[in-house]
Amino acid sequence: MEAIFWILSAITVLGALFAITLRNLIHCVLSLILFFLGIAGHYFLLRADFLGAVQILIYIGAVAVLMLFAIMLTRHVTGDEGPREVLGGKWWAGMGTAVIIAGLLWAIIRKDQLAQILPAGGAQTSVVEIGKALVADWVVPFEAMAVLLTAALIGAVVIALEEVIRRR
Amino acid sequence: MNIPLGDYLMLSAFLFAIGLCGALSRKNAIIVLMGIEIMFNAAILNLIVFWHYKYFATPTAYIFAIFAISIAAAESAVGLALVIAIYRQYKSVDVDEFTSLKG
Amino acid sequence: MSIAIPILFVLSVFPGIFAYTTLVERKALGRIQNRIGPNRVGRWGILQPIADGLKLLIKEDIVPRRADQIVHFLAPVIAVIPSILLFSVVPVGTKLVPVDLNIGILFAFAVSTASVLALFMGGWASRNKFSLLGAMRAVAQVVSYEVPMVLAAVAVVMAVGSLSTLRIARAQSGGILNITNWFVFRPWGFVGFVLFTIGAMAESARTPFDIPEAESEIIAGYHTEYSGFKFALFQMGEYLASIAMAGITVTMFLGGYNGPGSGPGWMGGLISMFWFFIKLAFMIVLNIWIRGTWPRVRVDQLLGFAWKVLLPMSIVNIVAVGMWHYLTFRPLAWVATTLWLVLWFITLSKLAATEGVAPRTYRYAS
Amino acid sequence: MDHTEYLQHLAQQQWLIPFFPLVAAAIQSLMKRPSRKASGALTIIAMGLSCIFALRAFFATIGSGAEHHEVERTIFNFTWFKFGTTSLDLGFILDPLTAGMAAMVAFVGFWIFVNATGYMAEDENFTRFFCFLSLFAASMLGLVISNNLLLLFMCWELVGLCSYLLIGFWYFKPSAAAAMKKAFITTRIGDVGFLLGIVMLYWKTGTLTMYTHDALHPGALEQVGALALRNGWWGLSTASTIAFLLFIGAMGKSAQFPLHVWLPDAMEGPTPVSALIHAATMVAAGVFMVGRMYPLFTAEPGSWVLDFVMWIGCITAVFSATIAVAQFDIKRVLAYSTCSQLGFMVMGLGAGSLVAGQFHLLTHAFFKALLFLGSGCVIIGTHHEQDMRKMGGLRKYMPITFWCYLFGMLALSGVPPFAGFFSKDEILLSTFHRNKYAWGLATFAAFLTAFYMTRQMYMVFAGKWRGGENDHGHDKHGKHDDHGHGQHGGEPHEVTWNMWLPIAVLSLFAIGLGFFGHKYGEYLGVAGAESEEGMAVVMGASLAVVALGLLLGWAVYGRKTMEHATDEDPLSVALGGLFTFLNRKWYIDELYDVTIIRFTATCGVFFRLVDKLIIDGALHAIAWTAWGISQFFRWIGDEFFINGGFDAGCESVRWEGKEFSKLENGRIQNYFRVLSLGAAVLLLIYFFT
Repeated sequence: MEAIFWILSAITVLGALFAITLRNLIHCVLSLILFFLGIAGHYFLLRADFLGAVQILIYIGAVAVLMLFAIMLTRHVTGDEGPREVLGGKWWAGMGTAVIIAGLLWAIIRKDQLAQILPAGGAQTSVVEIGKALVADWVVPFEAMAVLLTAALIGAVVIALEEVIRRR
Repeated sequence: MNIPLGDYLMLSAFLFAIGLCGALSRKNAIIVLMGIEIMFNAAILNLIVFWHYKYFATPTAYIFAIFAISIAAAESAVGLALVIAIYRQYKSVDVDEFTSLKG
Repeated sequence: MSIAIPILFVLSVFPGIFAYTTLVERKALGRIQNRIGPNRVGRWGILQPIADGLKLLIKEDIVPRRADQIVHFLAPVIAVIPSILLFSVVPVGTKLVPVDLNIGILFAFAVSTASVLALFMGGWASRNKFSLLGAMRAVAQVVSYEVPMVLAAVAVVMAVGSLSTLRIARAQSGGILNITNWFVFRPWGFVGFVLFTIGAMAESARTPFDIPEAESEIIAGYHTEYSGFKFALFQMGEYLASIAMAGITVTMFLGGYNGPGSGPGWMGGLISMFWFFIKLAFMIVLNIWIRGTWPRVRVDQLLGFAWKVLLPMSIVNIVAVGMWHYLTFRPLAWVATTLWLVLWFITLSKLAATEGVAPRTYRYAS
Repeated sequence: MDHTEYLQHLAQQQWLIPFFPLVAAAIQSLMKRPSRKASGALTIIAMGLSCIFALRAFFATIGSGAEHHEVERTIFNFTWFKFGTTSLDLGFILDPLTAGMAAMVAFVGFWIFVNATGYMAEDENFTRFFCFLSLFAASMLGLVISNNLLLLFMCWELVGLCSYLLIGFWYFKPSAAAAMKKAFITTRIGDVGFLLGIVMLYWKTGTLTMYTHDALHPGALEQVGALALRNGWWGLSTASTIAFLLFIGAMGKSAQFPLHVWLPDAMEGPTPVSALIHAATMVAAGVFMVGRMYPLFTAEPGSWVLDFVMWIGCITAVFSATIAVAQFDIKRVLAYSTCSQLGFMVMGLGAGSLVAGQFHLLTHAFFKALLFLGSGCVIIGTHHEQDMRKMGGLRKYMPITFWCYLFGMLALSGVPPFAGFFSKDEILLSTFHRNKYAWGLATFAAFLTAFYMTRQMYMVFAGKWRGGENDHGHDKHGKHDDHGHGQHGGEPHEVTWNMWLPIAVLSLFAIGLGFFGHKYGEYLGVAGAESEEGMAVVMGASLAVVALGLLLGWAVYGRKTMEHATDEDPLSVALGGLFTFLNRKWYIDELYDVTIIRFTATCGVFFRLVDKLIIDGALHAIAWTAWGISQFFRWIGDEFFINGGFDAGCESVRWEGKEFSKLENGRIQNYFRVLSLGAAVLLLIYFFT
């Protein structure tokens, strides 16, 4: 199990690193997908099967594909290299901040001695329970989520279709 | 499984930092969005880790994670639509060039 | 032992089925087009798949010079993996279930989603405009058709109360000769079956939904620049996905392994495998038949059909399952759900028909 | 099934009353191709159904109250949804107050809808109109039946929304668009108070359900005893504080001074809308809400809240009546009269008589709806003419309308056998007991009411038809608007049956409803609380002023009717500048312009100045100080060295300003970076604590 954890962690971290450092945008998205896969693997390892499947379905099936489309729609020539200058003007500021935050989180985790805690164990939450909780106790957030997704859907369509509306 | 909680938290902290770094220093708006997605995922991973280690029998954290994933998906859909709209306007996706709100 | 047999079975039997599906397809298409089809290698061309395989293995592997080498190499490999993973949740017989995941159906959809990546990677890495066009078409198509497909499956999941494919198959046992409880013999099940079959066909990019590789428009779509064994892998992935989808269709709607004589014992287990493969063969032949006899749809029609007809219909179907669940008096449930579905079908076809046949309008490319 | 069970059953089915109009609205909003007949029929059938249910509930409650001489209140509560452990309850109530109000709203609404099919017959957006109208009726009925402040507030806001949509129904007219905004914003000001009241009630009692009939979890109104003992704000008990806040909401909705300004402008909407919303039901919502929450108002004896309510009502009554005297638009007269009558109701409530206020609400709804629909008939009959100076002699052309209008006018003026007399008299009586000055003012308002209604009758129906004259040039009033018909010169004509039938039916109620005043008191279960003392004085005085008003009206307008549309109003001749003052509505709108709106604008200017003084000023101050000091040092001879140093200081200040303004560079990543740095600082703090 430990071995699986370390392999998955390596995949995840490398995927994330490549996603933000590679020059070619398509390669970035592909390594982002690797990262998503790694996270899904972690979910399976943590016995959150349902969430793992949802992760693959939503992130790889929808979000990554959306990103691919966005890249395709925002490039003049397909498949050429990205902008000549990959990093923004203040990249050192971003990296510095990220390093500081990582270091601090690391320190806090050390300090709070979270390392000693081991899994609680017990019966797994079944999909049926999740479904029941979703439509019984959490029905209002659930409906709010439905409204949010509908709004996002309509909003995204409207924003992206702007040109057509203007043309009419 | 005998992986201590701390290892998982480290992992998600590093992933978060990587995502933050990407969101802060890349020029391309899509990569910035990708960085934000990485941060989202790190946070959700944290949720699930705590669920697994402490609240395994209750579905609350799980449902929270599902909501977080849905919100992240909605966010990225709208964000990418905005990127496309902005691209039409500026013919560029370089975040350094979007300075209409300059004070 | 317990898990090794099913895995070996999946890895040995289904590629064989793939090989002979290609033969059957060529023969059947030949008949439909009034010609004979392959008949040279072995009697009735029975060794043709082996010859094909050998030929593709020893053929030169050509990679375009400006192609993205790594991605170009990875794409066909990735194309095959999800297709094989799909088989892991298909219960082949009462004694032969590869993995009984409690999220089986969801897993299947998650995995089949991933196949779109391979198409995109292949198309994009080739540095060929036809490849890229094919890839984009494939992505749009798969993403669009996945939604009604998942919703059609939700109907079944609602009726059974479980995501596990094994539980779904078990829920369809019993009745007269183990037949009458198949979900296809319910109003919502029938509609779901049609929706799911269409969705599956589009998802695996088969005619009439094969615009990602439409020869007359974009040569061969995303695998234009592939040859040799990589091409074979692409074909294999595509066929395996199609067969696996047929298997899932069988499990969800056509009663899975259930049939006269199937049961829990060894004998019953063998009979159940027999029935499963009979149904699988039926689905495969249905696919081939449709491929041979239907014209290809246009890309805008394709997407319009998914969003304007299939999607509303699958949502309506979910409501029908709800009605079925709550109307415990069966004759009433039959009448009510049938009426509901038929009325919506008529409405939707009217609404979709009002647009008529019009010349295509271009939104982004003009 | 015994009676209690039957009532329980009915309370459970209260939701059916608003249900039908709601469904009608939903269907019409989805209708693909607008069909006049289908839409009209659907609306009227839905309203008829809900009317049947409302009447059923009404008759069921009649039997109960009279026997026991106490309020029989049946409730039905249910859980709407749960957040984790907190649950939100909703509920319906069935008691005489609700049943009577619901029956009135549904019944009057039904006839208004029938009339509207005639009034709107030629409008393009027939379906949209009836959709909004149905939605309005549904939300009003929902407001009436709710046993929960949350549900009540939701319906309250829906009513506001519908009124916004309907006032601006002809949104292409700039005046209508302005009126809709005005109505919405003005009532919203009141709603802030209402919402504050609701929040405070929830804070203090932990529930928004009014009645639960459960000793363990008492409803909000069942805890008023406890609330009255706790200290609130402004020297009031908690109960009175909440009551005061709620009343602010009622002031907005029921158009009480000083939030009345929206109601007259709301006459920009189609006339059935005016009848339904701005006479019969919506404005009644405020009064009804006060009646519903009445236990809170009366919980603390001797608080100033009731006095406040009474005086606001009194001021509104007199104030609006004076304005109504000098208006020329037929609907505006009625609008100000509505304001004034609402003032009466509020005054009655403030004087401590729930029955008086609520009964006047009911009778007023009938005859005011009648008058508005009648004015609608007149407007249609005269081809969309609203200016009374261009009418006249319509009695000859529109006999049915004339007689119905006459009954409505007599009822409103408070002539004895008609409905208005009894209900207004009760209010005056209870005011008389409470405060003699308020009573005197109210009696004056009653006099004005009789006078301006007589004026209207003579101007519209008596004399000769003045509409045929040329209508250019002398349009002092500026209210001239035609709806593109271009047939102003046409002869007036009687309206079709679907327009006069409703007013005929309503006029029956305007005649007869007054006799049930005493019965209504019993019905509400608070009969006998009124003392009969002073009855003779009050009745005598009101009879006298009504007679005086009618006589004066006859004297000014009846003896010699106007000959031409351009003639000056006889009253205007008599009163001169005062008339203009009244015609311009006491310049209240102008007052608001120069006070509140100007104030807001001034605030803007002020803050800009602050900006200049503090931001720029700081920099200037530094520079000037530096300059001053350097002058000082130069003066003592150390010119070069120190001066140069301070120059550098000034330079550095300027440089810093420039650098800091760079922070606001519109680059999202920069903001993000700062945000992350802030997060890092927070983490650092967390780490060291």
